[in-house]
Order: sequence, then structure tokens, then C-alpha cells
Amino acid sequence: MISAAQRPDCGAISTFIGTTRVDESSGASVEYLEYEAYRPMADRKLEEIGAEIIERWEVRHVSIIHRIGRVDPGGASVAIVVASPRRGPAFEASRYAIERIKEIVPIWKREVWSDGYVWVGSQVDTRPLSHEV
Amino acid sequence: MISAAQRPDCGAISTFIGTTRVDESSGASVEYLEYEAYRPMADRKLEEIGAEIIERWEVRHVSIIHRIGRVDPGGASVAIVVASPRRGPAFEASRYAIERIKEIVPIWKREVWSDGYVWVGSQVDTRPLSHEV
Amino acid sequence: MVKILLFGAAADAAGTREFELQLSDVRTLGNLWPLLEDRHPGLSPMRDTLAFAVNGEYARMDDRVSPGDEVAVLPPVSGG
Amino acid sequence: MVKILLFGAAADAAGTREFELQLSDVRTLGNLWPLLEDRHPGLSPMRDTLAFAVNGEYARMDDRVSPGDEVAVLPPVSGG
Repeated sequence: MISAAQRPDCGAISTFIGTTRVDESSGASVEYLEYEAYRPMADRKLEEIGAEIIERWEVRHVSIIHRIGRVDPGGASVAIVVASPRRGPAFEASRYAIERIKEIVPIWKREVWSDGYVWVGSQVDTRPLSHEV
Repeated sequence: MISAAQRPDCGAISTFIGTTRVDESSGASVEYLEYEAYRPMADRKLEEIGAEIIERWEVRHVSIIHRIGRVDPGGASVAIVVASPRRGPAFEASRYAIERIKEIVPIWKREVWSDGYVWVGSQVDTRPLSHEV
Repeated sequence: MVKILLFGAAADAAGTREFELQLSDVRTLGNLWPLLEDRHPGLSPMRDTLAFAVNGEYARMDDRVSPGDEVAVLPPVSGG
Repeated sequence: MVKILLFGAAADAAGTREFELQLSDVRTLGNLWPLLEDRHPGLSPMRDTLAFAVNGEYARMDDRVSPGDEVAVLPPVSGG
């Protein structure tokens, strides 16, 4: 992904990789994450984000990949690569992409724990109440 | 560099790659870039920047590599990788690192053109005056 | 006939990821919702958190749903 | 003896990347500068753009330079 973004007319490539962070705040721990998508719509929304970026910033290349399915703790779930002639737009566009993904792309993350699972962002889970203590 | 930054306690890896941009605004064109460093001091300043970042942001991993010597157009000259539990600090720290490199690290870039060379930032060059037209 | 797709916590609440609703007339999404609730009462408590898409694009409650459309029930997204 | 290192455009202007200055007493960097200019007059026009390091750390004009030190003449940095 990064080498595809290297262009002589660009001086800056900003990359963001979202990895599955594991908080060990409660007794049990997350075994893995599982991402589910409304596939054709999610793909289209990712393309829309790329088009928004090209329109708003001096950016020559955007690529975004989101993994679906099981991702182990510490593993990469999303990767964003933006190339621009200048570093300011590269950073801004890369940040915009991840914020926008979290806003509009129909993808859902489920934390699978040893004792149940949690749909992140939905306050819906199957884990025993004890973990809230 | 990126895989070394993947940690279960981090959710965000921000990477910045500076590449040698080529403007073809004038008749001649840049054949390659050449970086020169005051080596032990440059290495120490890069380490200082890493330490500043760890002190100021919630960042668990920083690595910075700067190439010295010849870099072809479009090639990478500097790579910064920052890992943080959260994306905000990852972006901010990564941006800070490149700004700081351009401020305090004793490294100099020379554009080598077909008809001479230019020390970037020093208004000193050996190219014939015609290129300013 | 309208195809209803459910995702994430909404699929859990409904106990299914997909079902079909008989629909002979054009309705708004707002008027379709009671039929969804009726078939899967588990969806009711999450009503305020849900978004909807018609044929793959976000839709408001006054947007129209016609026979043959695909309606998706979308809990708060949590990608990234 | 003080070792003087020059980089980038400053090395070009001086026509050398390194030279040595006889120095028997302790001086400030500000008092050392005329000796550098004297040896390499090409440095004079860039005076206002230069920074200096003594023993690998940025130094101000009133910082001291002792025999045995390494003084670096640094044009505006342009890394990245």
C-alpha cells in the first residue's frame, strides 16, 4: 500500500493503522475482535471518503483497507495511506479518513471475551454482569 | 518499522514518510537528492525528539529513520512511526516529529540538477542564473 | 416484498440477520418500522440508536420504501 | 587547537569540510568567529544564517570554546 503511494509529485505520505487494542481493565480479557460489514454499502462509503479527501485537500493518492472478520489482539484492522505534495494536507486527510470511517462506514466491531461478547458502541453484550464491577 | 510498533496496548499507529518531491517548474529537472548529516549530533537529536514525544504524549513507541546520501526522486528520505493507545496522540506526535526534524536535526539536503546543485534552505546554489526565469 | 437486513447488535436483538416483509404498497421508512418491531420485538429498545439504509444508502424516516427494496437496520457503526 | 567542521552550503562557501585553528586560550564562540572568517572569507556573507554547535550541541555566541573542542558550522537545516 505504501509503495503504491510513492509518487515523484508528492513529498509526504501519511499512514494510519488502526490496531485492536486490548484493555485488561476487567478480570477476563478480549480473545479476539470480529468485524462485520454491510458489504456493498461499506465499500461504497470507503470510496466516498476517498473522493471527499481528493476534493478537499491537495492529495494525489488515497487508499483505505478495512479488515472484516476475526482480528487478533494487536492486529491491524484498518489501514489508510494518503500521499500529498505537502505534509500538512497528508496528515489532515489521513486523520479525516479515520474519523469519517468511524462515522459513516457500516462496519461493526464485536469484542469476543472468554465469557461472552460485546458489540462495541451498542451497549449490547452477552457477558455476565460481574464484569461491570 | 511498522510491525515493531504493533502492540496489544496500542490502538493507533501513525506513520509519516517524507519522499523527495520533484517540481518540474523550470527547464532542467532534479536528478537526485543528496542528504548530508553531522552524524553523531543528528543521531542524538533524533533520539531527543523521540524522548520529547514520549514525555508529552500518551505514546508507547516511536521510531524515526532518516536516510543519508543519495535518494532518487520519489524515494523515501525519512520515516516516522508512532504507536499510541489512541489515534489523537498518534497523529499529533507523528506531525510533531517531522516538524521538529526540520527544525533541529543537523541534516542538509542538496538537489542535484542536470546543470548544478542547490542547497535547500540556504539560497546557495551552483546552477546557472537562467533557471530563475 | 421488502428484504430486511440486520447487522451487529440489531441482528442479535432480532435473532436473525435477514427476513422478508410482505409489502404491497409504498410506505415511508417511518411507517415500515412498526412492522419490523412487530415481527421482532427485541428491536424496540434499541430504536433510538438505529440508523437505516434503503438500497445501500442512508435513509431518513420520511424516505420511501417500495416493494423490491432492500432495507438495512444499522446499529451505531464501530469500524476503525 | 580547535577542530572546525563545516556542513552543506557552509562547506561549499569555505571550500573545505574541516580545518583546525590554533587556540591557546579559552574564547567565546563570538570571539572565535573572526578567526573563521579570516581563514575562509567565503563564510562572511552567510553569517546571519549560520548556527553553531560546540562538541555536538547547539551553542550561543557567548558560549565558551576551549582548546580540544569541536566546533561545527551549521547552515539552516533542511532534513525531512
